[in-house]
Amino acid sequence: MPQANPLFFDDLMKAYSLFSLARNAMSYHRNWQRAWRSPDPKSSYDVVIIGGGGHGLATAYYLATQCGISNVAVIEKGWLGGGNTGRNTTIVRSNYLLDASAGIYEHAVKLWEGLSQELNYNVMFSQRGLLHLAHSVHDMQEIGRRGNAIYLNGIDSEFLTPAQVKEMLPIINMNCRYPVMGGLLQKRGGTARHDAVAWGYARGADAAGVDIIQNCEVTGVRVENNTVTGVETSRGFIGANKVGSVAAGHSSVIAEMAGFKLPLECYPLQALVSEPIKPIIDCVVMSNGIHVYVSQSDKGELVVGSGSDAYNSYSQRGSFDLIEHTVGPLCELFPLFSRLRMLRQWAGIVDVTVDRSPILSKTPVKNLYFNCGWGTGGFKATPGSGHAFAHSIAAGEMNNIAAPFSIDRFNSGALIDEGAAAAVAH
Amino acid sequence: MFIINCPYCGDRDQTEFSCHGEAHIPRPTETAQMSDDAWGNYVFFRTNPKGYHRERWLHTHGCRRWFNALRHTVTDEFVTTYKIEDPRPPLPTESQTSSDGRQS
Amino acid sequence: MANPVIATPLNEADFSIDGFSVAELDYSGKINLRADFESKHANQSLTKLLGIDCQLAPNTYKTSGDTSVFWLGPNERLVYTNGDVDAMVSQWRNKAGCAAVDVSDYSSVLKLSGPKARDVIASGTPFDIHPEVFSVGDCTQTRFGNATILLSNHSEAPEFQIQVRWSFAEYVFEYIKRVARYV
Amino acid sequence: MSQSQRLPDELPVGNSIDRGAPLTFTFDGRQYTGYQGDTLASALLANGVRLLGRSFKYHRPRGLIAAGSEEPNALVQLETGAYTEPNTRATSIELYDGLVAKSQNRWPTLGFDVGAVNSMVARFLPAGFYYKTFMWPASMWMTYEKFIRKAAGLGVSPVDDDPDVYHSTYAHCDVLVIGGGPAGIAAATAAANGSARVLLVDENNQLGGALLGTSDNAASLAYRDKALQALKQNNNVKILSRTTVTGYYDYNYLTAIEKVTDHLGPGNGGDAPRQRFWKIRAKQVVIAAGSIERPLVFADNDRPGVMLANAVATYINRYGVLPGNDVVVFTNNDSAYQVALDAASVGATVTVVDTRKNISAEFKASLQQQSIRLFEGHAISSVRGAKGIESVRIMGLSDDGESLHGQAWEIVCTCVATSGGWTPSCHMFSQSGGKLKYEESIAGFIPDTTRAKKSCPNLSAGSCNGVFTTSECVEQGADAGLKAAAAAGKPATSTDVAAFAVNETAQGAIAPLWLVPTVHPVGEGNSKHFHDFQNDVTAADIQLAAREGFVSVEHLKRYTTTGMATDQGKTSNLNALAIMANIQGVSIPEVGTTTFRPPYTPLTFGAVGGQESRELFIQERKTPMHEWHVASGAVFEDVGDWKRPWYFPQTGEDMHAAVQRETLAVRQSVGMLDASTLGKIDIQGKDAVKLLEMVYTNNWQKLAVGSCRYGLMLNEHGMIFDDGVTTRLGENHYHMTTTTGGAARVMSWLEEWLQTEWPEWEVYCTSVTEQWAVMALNGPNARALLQELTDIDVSNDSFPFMTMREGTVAGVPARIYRISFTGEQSFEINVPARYGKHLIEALAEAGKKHELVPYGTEAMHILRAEKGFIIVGQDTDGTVTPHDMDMDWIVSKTKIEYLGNRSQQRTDTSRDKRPQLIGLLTEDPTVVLPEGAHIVAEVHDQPPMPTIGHVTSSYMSPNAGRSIALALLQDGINRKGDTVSLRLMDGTVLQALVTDTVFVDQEGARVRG
Ligand SMILES: Cc1cc2nc3c(=O)[nH]c(=O)nc-3n(C[C@H](O)[C@H](O)[C@H](O)COP(=O)(O)OP(=O)(O)OC[C@H]3O[C@@H](n4cnc5c(N)ncnc54)[C@H](O)[C@@H]3O)c2cc1C
Ligand SMILES: NC(=O)c1ccc[n+]([C@@H]2O[C@H](COP(=O)([O-])OP(=O)(O)OC[C@H]3O[C@@H](n4cnc5c(N)ncnc54)[C@H](O)[C@@H]3O)[C@@H](O)[C@H]2O)c1
Ligand SMILES: Cc1cc2nc3c(=O)[nH]c(=O)nc-3n(C[C@H](O)[C@H](O)[C@H](O)COP(=O)(O)O)c2cc1C
Ligand SMILES: [Zn+2]
Repeated sequence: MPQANPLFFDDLMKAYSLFSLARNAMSYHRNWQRAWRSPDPKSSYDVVIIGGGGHGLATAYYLATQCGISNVAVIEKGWLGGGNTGRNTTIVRSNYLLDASAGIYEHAVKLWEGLSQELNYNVMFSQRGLLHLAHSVHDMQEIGRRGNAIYLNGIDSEFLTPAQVKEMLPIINMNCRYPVMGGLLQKRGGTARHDAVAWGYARGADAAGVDIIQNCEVTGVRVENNTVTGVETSRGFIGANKVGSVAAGHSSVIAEMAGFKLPLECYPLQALVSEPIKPIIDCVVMSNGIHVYVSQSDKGELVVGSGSDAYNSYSQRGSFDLIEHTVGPLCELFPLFSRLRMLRQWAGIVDVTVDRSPILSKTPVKNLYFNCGWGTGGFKATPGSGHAFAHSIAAGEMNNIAAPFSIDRFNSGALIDEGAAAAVAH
Repeated sequence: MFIINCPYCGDRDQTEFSCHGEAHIPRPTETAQMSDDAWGNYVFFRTNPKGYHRERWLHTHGCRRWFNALRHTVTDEFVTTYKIEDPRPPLPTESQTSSDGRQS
Repeated sequence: MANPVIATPLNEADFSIDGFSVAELDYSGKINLRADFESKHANQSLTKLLGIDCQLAPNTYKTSGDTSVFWLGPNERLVYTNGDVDAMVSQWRNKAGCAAVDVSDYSSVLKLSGPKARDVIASGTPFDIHPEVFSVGDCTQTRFGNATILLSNHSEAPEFQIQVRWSFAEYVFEYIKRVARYV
Repeated sequence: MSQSQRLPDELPVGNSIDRGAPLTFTFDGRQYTGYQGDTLASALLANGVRLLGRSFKYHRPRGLIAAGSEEPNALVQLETGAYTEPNTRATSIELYDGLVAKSQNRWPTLGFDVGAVNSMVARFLPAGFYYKTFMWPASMWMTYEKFIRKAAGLGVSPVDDDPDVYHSTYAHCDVLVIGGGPAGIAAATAAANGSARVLLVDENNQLGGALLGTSDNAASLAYRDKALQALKQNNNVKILSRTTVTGYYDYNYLTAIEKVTDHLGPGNGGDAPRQRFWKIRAKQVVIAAGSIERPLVFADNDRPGVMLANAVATYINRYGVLPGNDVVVFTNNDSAYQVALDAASVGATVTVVDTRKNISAEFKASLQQQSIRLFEGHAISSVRGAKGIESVRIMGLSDDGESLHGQAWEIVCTCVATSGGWTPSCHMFSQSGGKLKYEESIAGFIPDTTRAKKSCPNLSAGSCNGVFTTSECVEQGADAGLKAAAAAGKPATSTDVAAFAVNETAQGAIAPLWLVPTVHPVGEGNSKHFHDFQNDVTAADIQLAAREGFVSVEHLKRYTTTGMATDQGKTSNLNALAIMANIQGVSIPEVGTTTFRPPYTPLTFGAVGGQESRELFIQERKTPMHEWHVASGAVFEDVGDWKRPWYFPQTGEDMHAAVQRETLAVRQSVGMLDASTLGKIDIQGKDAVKLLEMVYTNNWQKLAVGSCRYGLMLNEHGMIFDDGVTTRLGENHYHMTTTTGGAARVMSWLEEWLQTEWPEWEVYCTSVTEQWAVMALNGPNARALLQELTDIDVSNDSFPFMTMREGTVAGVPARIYRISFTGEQSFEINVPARYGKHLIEALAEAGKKHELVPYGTEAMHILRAEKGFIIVGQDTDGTVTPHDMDMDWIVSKTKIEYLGNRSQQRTDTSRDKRPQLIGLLTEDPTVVLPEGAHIVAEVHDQPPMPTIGHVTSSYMSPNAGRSIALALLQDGINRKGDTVSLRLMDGTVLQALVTDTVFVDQEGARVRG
């Protein structure tokens, strides 16, 4: 692996390394550069990306570094990474059932595997393993089917017996309300540092010439002759040859500006962390039967989540019963956590499609592309989604990884129904 | 945690209810004549507004009646609830909206 | 053949602790009634049949003799009776626009009494049972833990009844026993 | 060990401790004594223990900063074994006899901690350093990470299950008062003057709030006692102490945690729960949560002995402990003057260093009286001492506060009491959705009541609202109490609230000084200016964040982790914002605050779960026959919440043997299955058949009374979502059955359509799932057995397949449905649930001579698979249509509208070659395909291999005499007769023949026989 990507970081002092850290320490860190500039928007760009979350920033990064389009702006209404990218439980995996899903999520995991080096930014991608628990005959059938499908798609996948589950997770209560009957392990799955992903892509995109414009809200999409010509923003009109909307929880709002509806709705999705403790759980554990998932961050908090609230909301807060129904299961599966304490709870706005698969698609408006619908589980896809979307925008056609995720599937019936078929989110 | 006013039972805790999504989407009658797009639109596409939303709720642990509600999706505040057969209440005017139009 | 033994979900279990007791009531007949109770016709026939006016204020019940009628919804009532359920059901069902279903076995009915009863109930239900808002003669369907219950207030003593479907009866009973020790 | 810092009994201090009740406790293996009423913190301080922990990142020695729940430093590992509890604030632990605590995050000992090398290389570890390194070689990250993880974290998790129990409960009130200080007591008193139901909550073990820590407070405490006495006598009032309001959610739903028995020590709570979790619904809330003092951010301000000024006063006055004999009070406002006087009055040598000039003559005089030295316009420039403060150096401060000048004075001290002003506790107001405004005069944010959320009506009163004298606090509290009661519809007529008399100096005119300069520019030299103690965040980190563009307050927080520790920045947030504002040259409100989120203080997981743990976690639903199954040795399967008999092993049998035996017996003699869990819905009304026509795919108009019909339900996507048999009981009366898992879903589906789409139809649906206990008798001997017990003629002629009869069975009323899920002669006997136990006992008894065998769900699954009957949710997955299931026969060709109809015609749904249900017979009849195994288009050595289908059901079928399977295969219906390959994960390749889905009794004779 190269020390730093010479494409952007010509100056060795700008590149991050042990060396630059040591050098900068000598000057009391006075010489570090801004991670990204804060430019004023130009009057127009080749491509405008709406939304400075991980997916939007990754899209811009790959447009600039791989597609030869660096005259790009990312327009973010708040602070970059402040959407779901900054509030998710950071689970990364590619063990999806259906071929189209496996295609895009595995594409992402392969990119994750070299991402810190590619970006010259440590995103702390930790392939500590991800374990799905099976608590019923039905769960066993589900992991049986999915485990095989994943394996045959060339993705790592292992079944664990109850004894192997216990060995991997000695603290688990095998005899919980729905006893653990087995597990499905993806060793290459794990977690990554959410903020670092946004910041790393932002820094990389910026170095490649992308303008990242924060605190600038898109308030309108200008369409002429059914073709997009730019976006109205809180800082004025910004022209664009092509526009990519990567606004996650706000996708319907952007779609409405462009005059159409999307096959998705927004819900609050909550998560919580415990106080930090010394390492106690070394893999990511997901249980659909007991309804909780948990991992431990490098800082030591248990990062815990469960299902989403079931009403439309843009409020970034959910209702407390969800927390009760997350903490209860946590203690059922890991009774020893009962004396630990919850430190903070929060919520994001997730954009959920009926089939629980994302949308990467052309739209009724020419040159306006949408990347959304990642719902409760798109963090893991960040690099793959950005990569596929960038190449598709550049080509003007969805590439073969993105193509199955078109909006048209909701009319033709060609759903990619991970929700119905596998019922596993995140 | 909302308090929801069941039009039959009065104010109740949110956990007695379940939400069933956007209201006032009548099932088309002559479905055979519909295009795939029109049908798909009925089944899957939703307004999902950032603002006032008319939606269906069920008093699950109570009288088991469905009813409609008008709620703001940013403040999460209910403007009103109404029986299925009642006409749609108008949207509140600007001055009546909550002071908290906070951005998310 | 042995005489058929009537079983209730909890075999009429009971439990007492200082300041609180709970017991499952004996089997009794129950009928779920559906009608447009606003309509005079429907209401009159029912009143004749039961001897109670079924036009109840929402979330209240009435008792007369050994028959009680509970409001469950605008067009739904629940009758407790010691009469001939089969006969009543078939008689009622034949009235146009009405439905009657024998639900005698659907649920278990628990009686809770003693000064701690309110705190026990408050441990599982988000519904406010303060006498000021839930008085004798009131009933409501609500949630107790994970169970849907029909809760009714029978005496200022206090005394409450909880009706819960058969398969949740053990859960609710154990729940009550557990919290009775904590309140 | 003597309590060297405990003040003598003669002094009028120590109002909270009982010197007559000494307690012994252990910290880091050493025994100490304290008194009843102490906190662990006050007791340690009394014993002269100043070093209590090590910081998160640099492992710097740390001591107490505060006396309340805002404490960032003094976290200990409380107790051992199953009772151990990490990260517990010493300031919130009430001392009990035998308490055992240990310091955390140090190795091998607190005094000598190897991790402290981090402090030496601190320069290389600025904010976010880990993002910049540990990247090479890429393969090493997982190794680096191990070390990083080990170094991080604080205390250790218990490894045993929690021996304690918890209780959670709901509460309702008209007025909830958060905080039991002067403002809160006044609010509660005022609100309770009418008929309002009032709940007064305070996290302390006694009410009084800040008054408890003030000197000369006997009069105010007496007044407090009187007020509380009155409140306690009021039946409408409930007072909860040791209870922290942790969260404020929509519509005035608040959560609180009560420490019920924690203060008694582990295992001493008897039957009482350890903690109680309150879920409160309040009509109105009065927030009287007080305020929190801020430290001044000066060089090496984290040395043990540097404390908040009011904490010093609290230790002296409340606990009778003098934190240090030589005290330097370092302040930028008036409130610390009283602390100086308090310390001096109990014998400390005190020096006051005020950053301001022109101190009033009055103050000067009172200091002089106690021989307290005063340095005006001065600041601490550096400190000496490592594991405890030994002296401070002070210098003159420039008027702009940016630099130091003049002579340096070295002042020996063991305690620095610092006050940077007071931060109103706006957590609750913010959590409720309210917005804050910056108030220059107090240099802090206060609630902007004009921007409160409508659905969360509340009022703030007292010092959380920015007023700092007791009389104003009481006044505001009383006013808020009255207003809240009125708003809740229970107006109080008058208040009976008199002001407390206390000895106090309010904050006065504050001269904000957010960052105390040193001789070096901040961030250079070796000293560190901490604002977030627990997460080790310094002013230099903020400078770096600003330099690198992390200027948004949210980026600042995340990049430096300021405010993210277990104290959530209670003492640090404002300092951090202000430092950032200064760097950027903007105002503090322009920087803004981060989001306040619950919980206010960390919340025990076990308490949130409350009693709904273990057996009460999720109900185990049981049928009326459950006891019989248990007595008969059943092994149970969880199906949804239900416990269903899976199989009934006889002595020596494993699962396979039992299941094979049961499966055979059903086709050879007779078996009985408890089918009570199937969903059952009674449907009545003149439009009932219209409903059936809409929800099922087939026709229902012509079904005769007394007859049964199978139906499939689709959702509007056109996909199968449930199935079952519906019987016509009367003219307008039907009995519908659903799958066990689908019962609630189907009921709700019917009701939703009826109530919202077809309200004019006269149809009533009633769930009768539990009304009926159901035994399915299956097998050639079923009829003979049943005939013995029933008065119904069960001969084939008078009771044909797919009909229903009413009569008695075993002397009890019954409905018998002649329907079958096994393809055998079958009768499903429904009796009122009260007779379920009776029925199964009668059947078992009478069944002996008919070789009756009870069977469970596993045998049932095999039996139905032998007949190719699908299980919704196993052979279907929400993506299959009736056509995919090869069930075109059940889809009406004549009906125009039914739910899901239109979706069938969509291009993808109507295309051919979709996965379709077929049978599979392995080449080797003894090999049972694993469920979930995939059929591949081509076999390769290694994946990827394109797949064309998968096995949905697979069993060893004793009746077919071989293994059988059902599978979904692309274009399967056209591929019968083909051989396909299945590739397993262990490399095995199996061949199987694609067949029809019926493996036994193709003609279907048995079921009608
Ligand atoms: C609690 C929680 C837990 C989760 N857990 C996981 C998990 O474990 N694993 C996983 O893979 N996924 C998880 N997810 C999902 C994941 O977080 C998201 O799918 C993913 O982060 C989406 O990234 P994004 O870049 O598309 O969206 P975001 O990060 O939300 O970015 C969208 C951006 O668009 C901006 N924007 C919106 N409207 C406008 C406008 N009009 N003008 C300008 N900008 C605008 C927003 O401010 C935002 O910054 C979780 C989500 C939540 C909420
Ligand atoms: N000298 C000064 O400048 C100065 C500054 C501030 C306050 N004060 C004094 O402090 C007192 C303030 O009175 P007050 O009543 O406003 O506040 P207080 O601090 O006396 O009481 C607040 C109480 O609320 C409790 N509390 C806070 N958050 C809570 C929560 N989430 N759940 C449960 N309890 C919670 C605290 O433990 C405390 O007991 C006055 O006497 C005032 O003079 C003085
Ligand atoms: C993986 C992960 C770990 C987190 N760890 C902490 C933590 O240790 N301390 C903390 O205060 N917040 C933590 N948070 C929560 C954030 O403080 C914050 O609540 C979240 O990013 C949502 O933003 P908001 O609360 O500002 O809306 C964490 C968030 C995530 C996604
Ligand atoms: Zn209701």
